[in-house]
Amino acid sequence: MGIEERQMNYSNIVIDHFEKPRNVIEGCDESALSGRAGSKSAGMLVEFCLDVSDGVIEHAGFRAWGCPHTIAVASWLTEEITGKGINEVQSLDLDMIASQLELPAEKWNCVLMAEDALRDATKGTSH
Amino acid sequence: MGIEERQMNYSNIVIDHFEKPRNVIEGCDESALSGRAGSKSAGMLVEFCLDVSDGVIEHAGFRAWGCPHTIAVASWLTEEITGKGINEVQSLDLDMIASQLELPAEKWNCVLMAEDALRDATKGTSH
Amino acid sequence: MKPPVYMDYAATTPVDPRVAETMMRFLTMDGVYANPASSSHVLGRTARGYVEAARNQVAALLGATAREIVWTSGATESNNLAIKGAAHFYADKGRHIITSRTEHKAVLDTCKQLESEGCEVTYLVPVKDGIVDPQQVADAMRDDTVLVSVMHVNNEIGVIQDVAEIGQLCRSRNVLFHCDAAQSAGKVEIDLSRMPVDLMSVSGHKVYGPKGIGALYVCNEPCVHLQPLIHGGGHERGLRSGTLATHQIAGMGEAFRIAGEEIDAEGQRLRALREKLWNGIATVGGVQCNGCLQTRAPGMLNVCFEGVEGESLLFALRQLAVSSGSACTSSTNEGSYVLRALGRPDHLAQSSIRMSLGRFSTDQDVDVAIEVIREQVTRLRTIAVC
Amino acid sequence: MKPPVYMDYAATTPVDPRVAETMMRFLTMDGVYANPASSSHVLGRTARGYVEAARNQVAALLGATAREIVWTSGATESNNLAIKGAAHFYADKGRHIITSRTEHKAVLDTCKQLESEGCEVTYLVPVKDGIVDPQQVADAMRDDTVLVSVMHVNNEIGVIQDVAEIGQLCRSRNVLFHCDAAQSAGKVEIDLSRMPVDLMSVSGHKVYGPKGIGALYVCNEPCVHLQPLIHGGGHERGLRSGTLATHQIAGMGEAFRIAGEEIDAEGQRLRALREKLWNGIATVGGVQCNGCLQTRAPGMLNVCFEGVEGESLLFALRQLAVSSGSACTSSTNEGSYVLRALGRPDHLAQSSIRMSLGRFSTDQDVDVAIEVIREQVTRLRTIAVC
Ligand SMILES: Cc1ncc(COP(=O)(O)O)c(C=O)c1O
Ligand SMILES: Cc1ncc(COP(=O)(O)O)c(C=O)c1O
Repeated sequence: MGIEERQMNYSNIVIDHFEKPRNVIEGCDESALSGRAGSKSAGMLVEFCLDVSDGVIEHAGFRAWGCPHTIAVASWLTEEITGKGINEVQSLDLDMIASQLELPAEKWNCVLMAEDALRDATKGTSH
Repeated sequence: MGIEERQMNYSNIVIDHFEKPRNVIEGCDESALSGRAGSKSAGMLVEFCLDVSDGVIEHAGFRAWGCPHTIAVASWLTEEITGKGINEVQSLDLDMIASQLELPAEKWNCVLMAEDALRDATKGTSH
Repeated sequence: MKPPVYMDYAATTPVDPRVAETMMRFLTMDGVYANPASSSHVLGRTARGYVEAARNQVAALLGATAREIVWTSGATESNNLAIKGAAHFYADKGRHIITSRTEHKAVLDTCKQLESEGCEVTYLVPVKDGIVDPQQVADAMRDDTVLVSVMHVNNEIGVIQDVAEIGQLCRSRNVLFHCDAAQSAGKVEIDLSRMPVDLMSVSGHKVYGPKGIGALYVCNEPCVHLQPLIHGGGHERGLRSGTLATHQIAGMGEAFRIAGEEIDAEGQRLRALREKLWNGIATVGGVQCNGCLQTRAPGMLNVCFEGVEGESLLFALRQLAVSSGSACTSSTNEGSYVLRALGRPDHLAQSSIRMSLGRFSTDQDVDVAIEVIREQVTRLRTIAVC
Repeated sequence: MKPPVYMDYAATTPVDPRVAETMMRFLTMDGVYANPASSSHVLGRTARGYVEAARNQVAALLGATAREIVWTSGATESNNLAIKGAAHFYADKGRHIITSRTEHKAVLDTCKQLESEGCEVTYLVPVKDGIVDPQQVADAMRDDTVLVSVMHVNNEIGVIQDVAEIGQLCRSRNVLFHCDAAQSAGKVEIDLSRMPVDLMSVSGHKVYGPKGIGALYVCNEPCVHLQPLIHGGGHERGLRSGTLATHQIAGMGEAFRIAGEEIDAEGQRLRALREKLWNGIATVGGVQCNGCLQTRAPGMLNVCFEGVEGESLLFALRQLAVSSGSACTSSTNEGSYVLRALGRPDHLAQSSIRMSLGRFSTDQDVDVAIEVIREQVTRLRTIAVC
C-alpha cells in the first residue's frame, strides 16, 4: 500500500516560500525603515527591513520566527511590496494575501502579524 | 495449525461406555429387582434392573438420563456387579469407582446417584 | 481427529479472506503501521485516512453518517459505553432503565452494575416467542425513565425485535433508545436514517471481521451525549480514548462493506439452508424450535430435544461445533437464562442447542448435521429412562 | 514521495513479521478462529488454549504468574481499569490519589474524572530531570491515600522512574501502587516477583505486537481487588468482559516472548544508536536534551532546539517521522505538558522533538537524521529573528 501525502495544511506556494525564502536579511541598515511585530510567547515574530526612496520601496527584506505560514507570508510580501509605494503598503488587502497563499482559516493571524510589522516599519512616514 | 483435542472432561473409559453402553434395558421384568434414583430437575435419573438368583446378581441392566458420566457410571456398574452378591453391592467402594472412571471431582455425584439407585433396587432384600 | 463442522457463527465468525488480507496491510514495516494519532508525520496522517475510510464503511451499512460512529473494542464495550454513558450523563433527568430479560449479558450485567449505583431497572419478559411487545415498553415507562435498551436480533434464539416501533415510542416519550445489534448488523437490514435509534452497538467478529473491535453508533440528530467509559487523550471526540487499532478498524470496515454487498443473496441462501436443517431435524420427533420461526435472522436455529439430557447431547454431537446457550454463558453449566425467560422448563432449556450457519456453511454441512443429530438423538433416547 | 525515516517507535511500532505470521493463524477458516469462550466444542477449547499460552508469555516477561494477567484493549484501558477500578473498589478506605504531572493522558484524564466524582488527587511535579523523587511520594501521603500511580518509562522524554523504591514505600504504608509500563515492558527489565507493584499496565503495540490489545497485571499476593469497567459475561475472572480477540492475544504473547529474548542485545544496540544520534545532533549547537540522559529507555531521545519554532522545525524535518510531544497530544497544537511540567519555557517546549528508535532502526537511519537536522536547523536559524 503506497504512502500517500494526505491533507497537509501547507499549500504549494507556502512550501515554496518556506523552502526557498526570498530576501532574508541578516540585519537592517541604519538608513532603512525597520519594523517588527509579535513575540516568541505569541508564537511568531516578524521583522521587515525596507529600503525606501521617494516613497517607493526599492528593496524589502525580512526575518521571521514562526510557523511555515508565517515565514511564507513574510517572504511572499517582500516580493509583493517591492516597487510599491509606502502608502499602498499601508492598505494591503489581507483577504487577498490569505487566499493567494491558500492559508487555512486558523492561520490568518500570520497575515495580521506581518501587516503589523509592516505598519511598524512605515509608521514614521507620512501618508 | 492443527486442531488438537484439549483437556476434555471425558476419560477414555467414560467415552467408551457413553458410546457403547452395556446392558441397556427397555423395561424391567416383574420378577427382577428394579430401583431408581434422581430426577430430571436434579439433572440425572438412573434406573437399574437386576436379575437375582440365590443372592447373586445374574444379570444387571440400566437406563439413564443424564450427562455422559452418569451413563458411563451406570453402564460400567452393570458389568461390575454381575456375578456379585447383593450384599457386596450394598457396600460399593465409591472412591474406587470414581477413580476407575477417572471422574472429575465435580462429577462424583454421578456415582452417588447410581449407588442410590442400586440401593433402591436392593432395599427389600435382606443383608 | 477431523475438525467438527462449524455451526457456531453466532458465537463468532472466521475472518473473511478479503478481510484478513486487508488487515495484513496495516501490520508490518512495509504496511501502514503508524499511529493514526501521529499527526506530526505523513505516516500517521495516512493511517488516519484509512481509519476514516473504514468509519464510512461501517456508517454506510447502518445508514448512519461517519461522525456518528465511535470505535470500541467490541459490542460488549459498546453496550457498556451506551448504557452506563447515558445513565451517568443523564442522571439528573432520571434513574430508571427498561430492558428485557433476554438481552445479552453485556447489557444485563451492565444494568446490574447500574442498579448497584442506585438506578432502577425494569426487566421485561418477552412474550412466548421471545418477542418484546412494544406495548410492554410503553407500559413500563415512567417519568424518570432515561433509557430503553432492547436488542435487535437475539444471540441465542435469533428472533428479531421490532426495533423501529420501540424506537418510535421512545422518541415520542423523549426517552433514549439503545439497541444491541451485534447479531443483526450485516445480516438483517438496518437503516438508521429511517429508524429512530439513539445508540446502537455493533461488533466486528460477528460479521467476518476481526474480534476485539466494535463500534457504537451515537445519534447526532437529535444529539446524544454520553459520559465516556475510558478516558485519556480524547480520541474519538472524547468518547473513547486509546490508540486506534488501524488493522482492526480497516478489517471491520472491509467486513461491513462486504456484508452490505452480500446481505440479500446471503440471507436467501442461509434461510434456505436453515429451512432444510430444521426440516431434517424435525423428522426425529420430539423437537421444538425455540423462538418465533418467522421473524428470525437467516442462519439461526435453536432447538430443544425432548427426552435427552443437554451435556450428553452436546457430547454426542461433538462432530458438530454447536453451542448450548450463548457462547458467553456456555462455560457455566446452568441452563440458558434466555430459554428459561421464555418459559421453557429447565430440563428442556438445558437440552437445547443453537445451530448458527454462516458464509462458509455448505449444503453438505447441513446434511452431516441432520444425519448426526437423527442418529445420536435416537440413540440417547434408547438409553434414557423417563 | 519517499516514505520518511521512521523514528516514532514510542508512538507505535510496526508489528514484527513473526508476530504478524502468528496472528494470521487465528483469523480465517483454516485457522483457530473460534470463540475462546465456546467451551461447548473443541474448536473453542483449542482457541482458549492459545489464549492461556499467550497469557503465560506476557506473564513471563513481567515476572508475574499467568493468573495475574487480565487482557484489555490496550494500556489506556488498563490504566482506566486500574485507577478507577481501585478507586471505586476501595472508596471506603479513602479517596485520595497521588500521581505525577508527567503521566500519560490515560492516567491524568482518568484522575480528572475521579476528581469530578469526589476524589482528591495530588499531582507531583518531578524534579528537573523528569524523575519523581520517592520522598515526594512519601511527603504527599495521607491517611486516606488509596492509590499511587507513577509510570515506569515516560512516553515523551524516556526517563525511568524508580518504581521499585516507590513500590516499597507504598507497600510499607499499605497503599496500592499502579505503574503504567506501556513504554518500558520489553525494553527495560521488569521483574514483578521482586518489585512490589500492585497493578501494572502494558500494551501490545509498543512492543512490536498489534494495536488494540493490552493487559493489566493485577497482583495476587497480596490480592488486589478492582471494580470492573466493562461488564457482561464475566470473562477474565469478572474483571473484563468481552469476547477475547485470539489473534490479538496470540500476537501480543509472541511479541512479548520475542522482546524478552532480545531485550539485552537490542537494548545495547539502541543505546549505541541513540548515543550516536545525540552526539551528531549536538554539534549543531543550541540543543538541549529533555530529561535525564543517564536513566532512560534505550531508544528514546527528546531534544529542544534554541532559536527555531516548533511547527517549522517539524515541517522542515518531514523526511523524518518524529513526534512533537506524545503522539496522543500532537493533534492539538499546544506545547507538551510534560516539558512544561519540567520547567521548559513554552517556546522551547514547543521546539522539542521526540526521536524514538526501535527494532528496525538502522545506522543509516541515524546518519540521515543527523544530516537533515543539522541542515534544517541551521537553515531555520538563518531565517529567524531573535
Ligand atoms: C447480542 C450480543 N451482544 C453483545 C455481544 C458481545 O460482543 P463482543 O463479543 O464484540 O464483545 C454479543 C456476542 O458475544 C452478542 O451476541
Ligand atoms: C505511557 C503510556 N501509557 C499509555 C499509553 C496508551 O496505550 P494504548 O495505546 O495501548 O492505549 C501509551 C501510548 O499511547 C503510553 O505511552
